[in-house]
Amino acid sequence: MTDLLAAARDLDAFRAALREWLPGAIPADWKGRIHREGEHGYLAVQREWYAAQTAAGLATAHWPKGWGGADLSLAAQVVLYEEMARADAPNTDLFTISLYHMPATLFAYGTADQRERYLEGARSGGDIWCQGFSEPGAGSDLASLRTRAERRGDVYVVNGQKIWSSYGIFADYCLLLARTDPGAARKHDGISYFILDMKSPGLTIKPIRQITGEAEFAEVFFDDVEIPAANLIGAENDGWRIAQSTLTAERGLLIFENSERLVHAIQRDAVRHRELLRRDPARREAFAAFYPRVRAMKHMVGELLAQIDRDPHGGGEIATYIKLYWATLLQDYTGFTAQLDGLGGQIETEPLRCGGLTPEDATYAFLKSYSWTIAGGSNEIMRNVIAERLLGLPR
Amino acid sequence: MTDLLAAARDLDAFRAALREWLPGAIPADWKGRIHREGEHGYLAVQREWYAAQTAAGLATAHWPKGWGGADLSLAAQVVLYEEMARADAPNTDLFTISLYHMPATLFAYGTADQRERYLEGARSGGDIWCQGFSEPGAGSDLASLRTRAERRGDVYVVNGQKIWSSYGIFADYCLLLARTDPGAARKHDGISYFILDMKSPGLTIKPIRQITGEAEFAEVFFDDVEIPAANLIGAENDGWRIAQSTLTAERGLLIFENSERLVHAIQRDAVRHRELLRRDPARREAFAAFYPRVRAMKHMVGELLAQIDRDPHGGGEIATYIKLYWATLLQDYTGFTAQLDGLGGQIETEPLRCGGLTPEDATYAFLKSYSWTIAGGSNEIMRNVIAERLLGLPR
Amino acid sequence: MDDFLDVDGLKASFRDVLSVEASVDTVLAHFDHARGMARPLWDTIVGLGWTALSVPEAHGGLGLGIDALVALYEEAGRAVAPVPLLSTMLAADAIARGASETQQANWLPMIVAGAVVAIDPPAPLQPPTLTIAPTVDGWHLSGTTRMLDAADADRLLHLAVAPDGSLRRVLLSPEQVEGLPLWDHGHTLSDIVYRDRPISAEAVFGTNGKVEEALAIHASLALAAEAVGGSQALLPLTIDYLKTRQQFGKPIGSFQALKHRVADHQTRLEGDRLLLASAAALAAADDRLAPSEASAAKALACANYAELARDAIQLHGGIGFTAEQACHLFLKRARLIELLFGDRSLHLARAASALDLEIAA
Amino acid sequence: MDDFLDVDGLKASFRDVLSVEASVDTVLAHFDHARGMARPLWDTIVGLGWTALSVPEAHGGLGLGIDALVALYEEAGRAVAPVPLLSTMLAADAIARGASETQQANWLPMIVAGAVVAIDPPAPLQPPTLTIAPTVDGWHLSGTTRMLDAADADRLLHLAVAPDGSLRRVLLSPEQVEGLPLWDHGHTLSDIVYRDRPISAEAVFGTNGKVEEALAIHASLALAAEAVGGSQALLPLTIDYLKTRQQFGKPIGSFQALKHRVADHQTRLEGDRLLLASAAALAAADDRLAPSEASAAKALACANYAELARDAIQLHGGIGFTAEQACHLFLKRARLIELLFGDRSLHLARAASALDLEIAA
Repeated sequence: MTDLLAAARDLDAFRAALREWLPGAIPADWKGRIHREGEHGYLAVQREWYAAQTAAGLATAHWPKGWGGADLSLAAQVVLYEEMARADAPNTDLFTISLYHMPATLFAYGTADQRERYLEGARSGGDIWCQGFSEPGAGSDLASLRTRAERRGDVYVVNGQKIWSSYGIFADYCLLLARTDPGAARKHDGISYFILDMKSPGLTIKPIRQITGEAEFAEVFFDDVEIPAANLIGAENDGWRIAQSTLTAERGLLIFENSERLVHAIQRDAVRHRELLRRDPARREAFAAFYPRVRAMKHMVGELLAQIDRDPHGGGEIATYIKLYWATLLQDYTGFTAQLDGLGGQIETEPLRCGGLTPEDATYAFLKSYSWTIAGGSNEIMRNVIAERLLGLPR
Repeated sequence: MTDLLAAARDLDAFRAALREWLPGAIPADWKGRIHREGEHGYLAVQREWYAAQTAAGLATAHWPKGWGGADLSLAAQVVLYEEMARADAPNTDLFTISLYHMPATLFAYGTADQRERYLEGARSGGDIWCQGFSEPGAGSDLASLRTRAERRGDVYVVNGQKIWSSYGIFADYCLLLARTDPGAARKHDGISYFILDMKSPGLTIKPIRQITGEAEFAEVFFDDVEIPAANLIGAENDGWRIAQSTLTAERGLLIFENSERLVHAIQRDAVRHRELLRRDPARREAFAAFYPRVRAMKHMVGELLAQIDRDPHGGGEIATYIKLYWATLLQDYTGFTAQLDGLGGQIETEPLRCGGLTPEDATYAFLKSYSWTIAGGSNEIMRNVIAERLLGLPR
Repeated sequence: MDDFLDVDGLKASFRDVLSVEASVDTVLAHFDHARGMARPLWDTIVGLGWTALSVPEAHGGLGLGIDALVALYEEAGRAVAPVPLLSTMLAADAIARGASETQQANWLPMIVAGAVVAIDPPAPLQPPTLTIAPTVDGWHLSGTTRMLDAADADRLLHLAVAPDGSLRRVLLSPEQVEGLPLWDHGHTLSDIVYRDRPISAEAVFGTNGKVEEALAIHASLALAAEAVGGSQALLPLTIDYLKTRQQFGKPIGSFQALKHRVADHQTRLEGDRLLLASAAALAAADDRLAPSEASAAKALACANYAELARDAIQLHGGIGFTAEQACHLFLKRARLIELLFGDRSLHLARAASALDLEIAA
Repeated sequence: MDDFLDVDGLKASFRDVLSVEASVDTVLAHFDHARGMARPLWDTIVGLGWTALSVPEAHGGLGLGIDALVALYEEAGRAVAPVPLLSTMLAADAIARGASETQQANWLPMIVAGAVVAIDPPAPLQPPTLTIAPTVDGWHLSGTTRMLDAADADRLLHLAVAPDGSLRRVLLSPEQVEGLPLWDHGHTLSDIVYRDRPISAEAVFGTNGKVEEALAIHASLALAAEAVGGSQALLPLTIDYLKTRQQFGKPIGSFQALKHRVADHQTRLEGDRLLLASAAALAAADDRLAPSEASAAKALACANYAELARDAIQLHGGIGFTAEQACHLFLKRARLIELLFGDRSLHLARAASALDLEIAA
């Protein structure tokens, strides 16, 4: 454990240490387990892998030293994610909010009590966090959310409905956006940010089954759910700003991880389909045409990380382009490779998850790609943002 | 002459007669002449070919019998255009308005005097007509035109500017839309339709050079140009309706002719590039992918003609789809084939015109394809029309 | 009889039935739990006599032509019907074209009565992977074949190459056939292995290039029709959603970027539809351009369907990504039939072969 | 010297000069009447020492590296400059890499001083079409070659195969060379034929796979840079037009369908730009991935440029179709460089060769 982090000051040494550590630490046959055991296998792999990383100090290594972290530099995190992708390790997407958005929010806006309680719960207790942002009537137009939180004495009483909460059915806690002042002049105002215990009475959580067969997302229904006032994050009605400011808490690393996985995936696909591509020049050229796009994607993310490294609040512009570039590239690429196996590529596979991009799961990956083209700002919203905010075209 | 038209009642006989007649009647080496002599050659070919068709009674065969026509059926006209395309004959685009829009307008809305004078001028005098519709500030938004025609006694005095008049620099007459009532409530009202003599004093005609090197289009400037009141077509302020109602005067035949030319062009291109396509499977497949689209286009136009044959005012919906389908297909196809010759395809050729689509002129045809994607309702306007008028999506 | 057939009326009746028996909710429910065919729907279809449609009258069928079948395939495509229609009707066609009178008399009434038959693809669309060798009193069948719908089938109609290079079709009762699930839950895929499996002479009939080409045309038209039908259902469904769903205070269908995409889909669909009609007419007339036109229709309609289906989910946003909404049915069917009975590449090559024909003419 | 070079500053100075000397109006005027290079612009460029940029200091040059050249190509691309920069600088590179000291001393100062040189493509991008055979006191050159800019050139730098299969570069003074006009009026194309043309030994030097590969990287980067530069000029020009042009009572840039297309172009351009930067850095570092990355950048940036330029005219509507507006300059340049020094197909194959390298690693 200390070995790995001790090495992290020298990136080459860190990389070498990781290469030594990873093969033994990655949950063995994790893809096979998920393919065979489905969601159960997925959860087991996530928890085992999170525990292994926690034991090695890696999971929260980017947290500050006083809080169970090691102040790991962005450069070292990049090495870590590079090596994870290279080793074809599962990601720990179940813990993304726990590891990035929750701590970033609490460090910046939380109370001492909140930090004390929830950071340690995530680090050593494996608490799973989700977000409660979108609503059925507020998707692309998120700020029009209507879930209501009314202050009554020491509690806020919440009524309404959330949707698209990733891992909502597994989560222990939720970062919740709810409207506390329906009379606010601008719809972005009058929204507050809460810590919600997912075991609260009055809460109903329903999985949303996706076209991939997974139920990664959940609907959450609020029927007079009480949230202690102590669970308010920051000031009342300041929630929109706080939530926005911590959206980029993962500092580009998640998209970096995905991009790296694609870099490795195109190599594995080239091997898997070598015979076909040799025989079929039209397919070979179409396949080759993805390679420059994969490289460009890699360099765009590299530029994002460089900008964030210079300025933690930087990179907003290139991040916007990257979101659209990545979503389009991933859908195009998986859509194409899924057809390379002929009818065999149509055989249903148990959803792999964990960020895996393997040739056998190409149709799954293709179907899953919509979570990039639709969620977190659909392609259409990104194009609006680029055209209007970045290029100055009139609304 | 009488032979050809006499045969027209039996379509097979008509086709046979045309196949016999065409080889000797088409201006010899017309492509070579235009390539060598440019615009001069183009005009000569157009006039010779128009004269030859007139001599055979073909040019105005679709006109009513009393007016120098032969009441040629749509089916026979289809055969005529099929054989023209098959023989790779030039079209007579210089005379399109003279042969279709002008007569259709005058038969429906013209005075006896107007008919008497202008129909015969076009038929035996070879008068060239153009349209004066678009203005610099009124392109896609045509109804917002501002060229002003003020009634002063027996004349209308016209001031303003027109643009994109096809063959405007060669034209003898113009079908002009101008605003006679600037106070009308709806911008579509208050517009009148005139016959303009292109030799009128106060008129300045400037060619617009295109990206192909041609000057097919013209700008027309009006400085107190006087038009006799007798040249008003229909009622004052009724011009928009009249012009709209004769837009389809050519009954789908022009798009049919173009579509037929593409059917033959893809065959000629397959021959010309046979060696390359054999060697290069990726290119071969990309080329082959155009073939279903060309066939679909052919059948869409067939459907349009069938609908028009059943109802002269029908076919509006399919015609809208066809415009967009054709413009896109033509630009894609020529854009692709123009690159098949490698750098050789970049060698500048004298604009061929006359509807010709030959492999040697692929880059010219590609550049020229914008006249389909932009003029006569741009692709964007067509998509709006389809979405809003045909599919009922909200404005 | 064909000349007097009211295909539009027939089509309307298919649609009426399927809009109830294979309603969106029914098919969604099927996709939710099942893998392979929907037996109740199949029973309904058989009960209505649709499996008799193209079977010769002499064998209990209606003897209708390809236009009636195309109408049926189109409506089945509209419903994303989870039934082995194409497999079975194509097998019936193969039998009617190649089998002996006795074989036809034995087999075709069985199909009319509802037997499900899986079939190896027509030879022009996929070279046979099975071989057949004569024995004293019959044949031995060997090799591996990958079949659609075999796990649901009462009979398998194979294609095998004899030692002299000639082609044979073989009708078998399947033994235990495992069905691999597909993303399209209306079908399954099976790998079937034979090693010197004895086959009686009665189960075998000769086929040839001409027959197999007719089957290839049949299959191509069927999939083009399925694509056109699916597109004709999915696009209005998407347009309706765009008219209803509100964001930023207005229906999202008022956003021009979405409008333009929908307009492009509809425009391409018009082309697909008319190309299919031409291909069906050429096939009915046994025109020499029929193989090319059928493949052109298959390649174009399936590619456009797949792209429409891909975009339809995007146009629906989050709800389109859920299993409870119908978009994914179309996407999964579209992705399957794009590859089924010859992929785009193969059909484009077949389509373009007409260029050589026309040039030679 | 390279390490201390302020490439951004250099680039800004290129842009400042070209925005005046190769302004849109100037280039439009050139396209209006000329075919081939703009001599006054070339003279300016030579006068400013830009042709000395990458020539070794020993021969009167500045000895700057590929990053400085890439900056120059990008700015020349931005202006759609009608000058034979790539031909000449690539020839200088070939000479500096392969020619003898004497030859370099004879030829490189000539290039610095403004000689225009046309060049046969680097061997990896196009197999040589000329052959060269030794004679008693020199060589005989034979064959046909198609060259860009040869009609404007003071010298031609050929590539020929010797009888033993080895490669030679040959520098000649051209005789009467006819230039075929191109749609891109800044260049011409020439077909040059030799039949046992005697060549003195002093005009010939050996080249090899390594040198030619370096030239292939140079050419690929140059065209990628030209594409990125052109896109970076054309896209803002188009956006400005969309902000200004009014139809239906508002700027057409407020129409969402147009916005989305522009957003896509800009997004792709961001990728092109960063891929080019990486390719240039790998080339400067002589990395083994440099050939692949340079070809990847060429293939991607040129394809995106051509598509942007195609759409830019459409976004401009009628005015974009006129010769007086600048769009067509970019379209014609984009269509030319998409094919120049290896088409997309060739560069994609070269790009993807890295997949094998990486897999092996």
